[in-house]
Amino acid sequence: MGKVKVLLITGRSMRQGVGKESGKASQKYFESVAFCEIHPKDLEKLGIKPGANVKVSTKSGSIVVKAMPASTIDEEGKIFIPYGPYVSLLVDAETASSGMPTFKGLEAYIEPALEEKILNIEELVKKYYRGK
Amino acid sequence: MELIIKNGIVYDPLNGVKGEAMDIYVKDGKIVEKADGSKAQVIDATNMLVLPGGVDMHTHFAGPKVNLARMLRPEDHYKDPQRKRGVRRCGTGYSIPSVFTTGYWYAEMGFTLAFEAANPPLKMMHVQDELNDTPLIDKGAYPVFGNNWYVMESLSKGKIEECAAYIAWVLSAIKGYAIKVVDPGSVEEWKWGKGQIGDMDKQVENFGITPKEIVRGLAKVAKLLNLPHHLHIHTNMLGNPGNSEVTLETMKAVKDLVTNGELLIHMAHLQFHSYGGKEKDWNSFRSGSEEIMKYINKNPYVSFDMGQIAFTDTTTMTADGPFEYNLYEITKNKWMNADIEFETGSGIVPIEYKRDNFVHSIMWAVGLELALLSKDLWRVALSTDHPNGAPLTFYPRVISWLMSKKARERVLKLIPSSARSKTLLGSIDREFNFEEIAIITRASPAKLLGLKEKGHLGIGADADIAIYDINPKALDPERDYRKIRKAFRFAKYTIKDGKIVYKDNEIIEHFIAKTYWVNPHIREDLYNYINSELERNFDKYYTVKISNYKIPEGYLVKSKRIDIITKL
Amino acid sequence: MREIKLSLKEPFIPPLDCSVINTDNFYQNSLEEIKALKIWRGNREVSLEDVFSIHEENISEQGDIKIYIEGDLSKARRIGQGMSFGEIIIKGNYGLYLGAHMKGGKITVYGDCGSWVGVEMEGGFIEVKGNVGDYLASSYRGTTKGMKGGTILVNGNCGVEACGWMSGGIVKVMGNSGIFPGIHMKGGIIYVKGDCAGRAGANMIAGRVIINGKVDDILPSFKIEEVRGSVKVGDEKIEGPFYVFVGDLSDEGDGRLFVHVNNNPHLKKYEEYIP
Amino acid sequence: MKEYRDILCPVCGCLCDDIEVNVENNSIVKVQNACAMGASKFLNFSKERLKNPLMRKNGELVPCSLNEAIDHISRALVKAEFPVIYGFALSSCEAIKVGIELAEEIGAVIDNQTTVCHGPGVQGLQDIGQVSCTLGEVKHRADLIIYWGSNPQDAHPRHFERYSLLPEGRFRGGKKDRKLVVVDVRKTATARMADFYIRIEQGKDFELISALRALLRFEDIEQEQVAGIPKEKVEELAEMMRSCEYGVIFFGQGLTQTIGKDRNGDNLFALVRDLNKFTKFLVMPIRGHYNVTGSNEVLTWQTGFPFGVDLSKGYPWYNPGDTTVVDIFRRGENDLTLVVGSDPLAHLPRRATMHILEHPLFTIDPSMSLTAMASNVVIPSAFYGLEAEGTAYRMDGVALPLKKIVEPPEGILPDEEILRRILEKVKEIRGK
Repeated sequence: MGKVKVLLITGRSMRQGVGKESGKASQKYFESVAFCEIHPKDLEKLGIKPGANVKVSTKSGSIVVKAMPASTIDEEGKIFIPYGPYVSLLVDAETASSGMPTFKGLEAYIEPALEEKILNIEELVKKYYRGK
Repeated sequence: MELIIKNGIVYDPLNGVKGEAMDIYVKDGKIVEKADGSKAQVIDATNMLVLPGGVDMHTHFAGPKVNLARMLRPEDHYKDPQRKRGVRRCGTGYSIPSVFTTGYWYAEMGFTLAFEAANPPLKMMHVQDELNDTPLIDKGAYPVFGNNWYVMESLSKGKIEECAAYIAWVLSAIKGYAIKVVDPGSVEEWKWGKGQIGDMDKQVENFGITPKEIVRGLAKVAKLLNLPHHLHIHTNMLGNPGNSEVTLETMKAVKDLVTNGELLIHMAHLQFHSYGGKEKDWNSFRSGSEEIMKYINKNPYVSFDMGQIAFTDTTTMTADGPFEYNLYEITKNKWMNADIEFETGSGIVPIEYKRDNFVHSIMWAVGLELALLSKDLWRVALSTDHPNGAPLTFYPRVISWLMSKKARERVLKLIPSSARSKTLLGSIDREFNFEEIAIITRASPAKLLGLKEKGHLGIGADADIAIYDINPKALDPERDYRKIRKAFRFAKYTIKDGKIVYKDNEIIEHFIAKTYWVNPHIREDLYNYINSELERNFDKYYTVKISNYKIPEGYLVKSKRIDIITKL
Repeated sequence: MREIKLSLKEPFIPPLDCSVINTDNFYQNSLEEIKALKIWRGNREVSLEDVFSIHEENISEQGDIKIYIEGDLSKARRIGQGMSFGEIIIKGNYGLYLGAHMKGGKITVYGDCGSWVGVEMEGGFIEVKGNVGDYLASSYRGTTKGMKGGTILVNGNCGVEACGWMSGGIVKVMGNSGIFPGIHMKGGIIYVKGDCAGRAGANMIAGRVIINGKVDDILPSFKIEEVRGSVKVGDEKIEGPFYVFVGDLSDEGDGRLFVHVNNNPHLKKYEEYIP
Repeated sequence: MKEYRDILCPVCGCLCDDIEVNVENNSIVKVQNACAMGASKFLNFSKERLKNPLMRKNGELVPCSLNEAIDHISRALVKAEFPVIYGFALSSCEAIKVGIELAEEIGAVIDNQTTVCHGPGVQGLQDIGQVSCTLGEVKHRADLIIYWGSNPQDAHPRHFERYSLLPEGRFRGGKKDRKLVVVDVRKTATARMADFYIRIEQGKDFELISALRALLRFEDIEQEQVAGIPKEKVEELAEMMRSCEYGVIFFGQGLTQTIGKDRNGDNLFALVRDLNKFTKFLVMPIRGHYNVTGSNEVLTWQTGFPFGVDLSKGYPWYNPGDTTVVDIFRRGENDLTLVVGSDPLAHLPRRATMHILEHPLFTIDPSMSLTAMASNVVIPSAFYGLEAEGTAYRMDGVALPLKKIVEPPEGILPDEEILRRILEKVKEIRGK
């Protein structure tokens, strides 16, 4: 148990692509972006099972998402979260004057967050963007 | 709306007017015999030069490769920002101006018609998009066919009619104006990484046809289709030492097809094809203009545009993919390539023509020599092959070089003496007068394009008129070449479709003028045959559907369709 | 000597294009004319006076011109653009394009600067007491002409792509450098006293990139040439020893990359390749 | 029931134009030929959508009239000193033109999604150039296909089938005649199909490209490993590239969003350029949204620059890092944001976008997005390619016609018309 240091990769996935076409407020979209692919060995290190909630943190922020078994991550020490509002909380806004933030290869930490809830999209907007 | 241009000094070569002070009447966008003086707007053009609107028959200003060049070169734009002012939209130059700026620059120079010279049919919707956005000039586009699979296959089987029907189908489907050929055969081979074909009798790999056969076949097709403009060709070996032989061979290849003294072949940007010397030996590079012009002067079936260069930083762009690769190898500048499935290719390389460069300075002389050695200016058009030889804003400079030996000598003095000795220019005394300038910038290109309402100021012509603030009677172009330059760069008035669009350094109207295209009518059985062949095979050839390849006439903001009765 | 002092009246939201603030321009104008100079605040043209309070002091016959500017200038751009003489002193953090196309004179910033310091600079001297952003002494997009001449001294760190397309002049960074110092370099020298994040000298054709601190790795397109005792940066001699690499071979380059031996024991593996 | 053929799919940059759609009672009941993403859009687009303009009053978004919304936005635009207009990758070229005119009129920065997808590739192109082609060329000729940091099986599901690996071309008979190489940090669905999968160390693309380029110049590599790959394998890849007849690299955001960014594209284009000494080799970015290419094209032909264009001073200026949205947002320089068919709150770093909430934020979008949820005014728009026609550009620059196959809900206009009304209103206000 404890934190594991990883490289965070973000990108497209078919589910996210299908999910976004169903509408950003849809459950399908939520399910397609609020998760994190983790290598089985890293799950083991964290002492958690697939489906558990994990907290992912970078120097820019942290967010709780669902841990999923890896389908594309083929080595430990790497995690994948699809493009979307969850990973956007973790991405650095610096672009090295290129206009492009670094979406791939962010230094991140994962830790179990079994007690914490995953925000839905509306809650996320309220908490981070347009809180009343 | 009516307009009277009073007392200008008019040159209208097509109607034999040579510097007479006269009035011109305009009504509803046309030139008329008389207008109602009480209602008309009057421009006092006393002591001013009045010409028909300028016609640019070979320029690259819109479409996929032009836009790729724009994208490639932010540095070209940084140095030439164009501010928004009144109706004038903002934009950028310098050698690849944005669309609004292109239209304004033509208008500033008194040009009212320009033909985009090389376009892949598959990307013609992009071309039409940009033409739809280019203000104040009439325009049209030449799709390229010289490396098209259907063309090569039908011609290799000797099926001229089928090839003609196919081209008629394409021109009509995508709204093109003429048949353009670029480096026949070579571009297909370039798609396998091979270089330009210099042997006109060599078979193109996989297609069993030679470049010469492609040229001959397409010249026949243009005749069969009765197209208003004859075959427009950028022949093989562009830019290479000793290429004048290939150029002569290309012209000779179609000579026997002349039946009635007609024009048969237009040699595009001839400067780039008129070099002496030995292939690949740049030290042997010399002007080949004399032999080229000897042939053209004797053979009235050939016309050409100059492809003049000027010493500046500009951008080369052509469907001639293998040539651009060569140019990259020579300059090591940045290089774009864009091959187009089934049809053609293209490449882009920026270049700076330098006065102290042996090759560049000879190229500069060659372009001027071609025009100055011509005995029939009705087969010559001024061009810089914008922006290949120089940006279009250099036309006034080219005019001044043609009109003033002194202006030429100033440059000749500055080029390397080793280069000077490889040219004829120093020995040519000819200086064009205003009538001759009016021919090569207006009357001749309009005639070569087969546009009867363009390039002149006779009754019924389109009211496209340029008024320049110089008095041809009081000016000595030899001495005052700088005034010539200035006057032709910024007209006093430019009138398009009877409206004053530019006056005293201000763009005062922004509208989209006509887009010309041809609609050749062919026999129904032939049309049906081609249509079903294409429908059957389109998915094999292309990655788009045939219905999405066609462009409806309504897509053009202002369509000018020319229906043609063909020989098919 | 004219001394003109500008202090920022209040913070602002949009970027401020200050290209008129340069010594050549001020020198030709009276104080009243200077106050009336137009600058761009976002999409509005306002007078210099609207944004800065402006004073002129200490006029003597000798010397030329000094401009003092103070305030939070982190959204200001293009101060000292194209200047050819005199001096500008900025107290506070500063934004983008400091001394762009500068030809001569001196600019000193007591604070941090953003990106494109000395972009396409031709001559003169820039000193930044704090850190600078990316593209130090570099070029604009698509332009293959970076800094041509002059000297830049950065007391702090620099960001990525310092000295891109540089062809002449000297740049010294006393702190650390981001990735790609000397990218596409064609001449000139960059000296980084601290560490470099990597990819030093990428695509360089000629010139020198000198890293005194630690470098994680050398690009595979460089090959080692020798170990040298010291290297010169202008008239300053930097003591080594240095590994000297030649590159970038992927561009048939003949640039030199100097990396300090003592601070990079992990590069010892290269010694076996020394010809 | 109406049956439509040759319909364009308005989802990804593949812009497949062979979709068949059945429409009954103004509703799509059947879709053929589309991938899962496309089918999802055709069948679901009308479900979660906005039907009314919304305006924030007392902290809540409440319905308002279209005129009220346009009036509010226009007044704010006129007042703004540094507005940003962002989006357009899911719009038509005709709408983009109006967007540019509006930006010019009010002195705004106009940027599109290129900035966070293939912007770095464009910057690389501006240094080196790019050897490229249309997709049909690949279909007819390619015998070596490399996907580098791109995963079409997930993001462009029909890319293999229509354009690269599988189609039968004139000179190649499909998969049997082609070799597939995938360079990625993850074993993606695409990588699983590869004949040669190269798992590259995250963030080391530049090193691998440099090594390949040096090998092409017959230099030796003085390292045992490059980018986590044994030297022998790198040499094998170089040889494969050099000896193919016709190679093509499709690169994706694995390259553009990784450390090195524009220089990764720069070096990759140089690699492909160099390969043309030996054989024919080309490179093409795999573009994401269906008309992100079109938004580059239109912006380029009207202003000279493809994205991140600052028109605040009355002429176009471009410099990514200065004039791009993430940087402007992060520095907190803009005092108004107008979003057209994009969702920056969902996809841009929060550390940048949090600043735009301090100022007016307006969204034009067919459906509810995160950005719309947080906006001051939201105007619903019609879906291009479904409810409105227009032009879009495929990833290789082929322009194609988006078609209208169903009627939009009552009162819902396409972006082009909404923007035109805003432009007219802005002109009217300024005229006074």
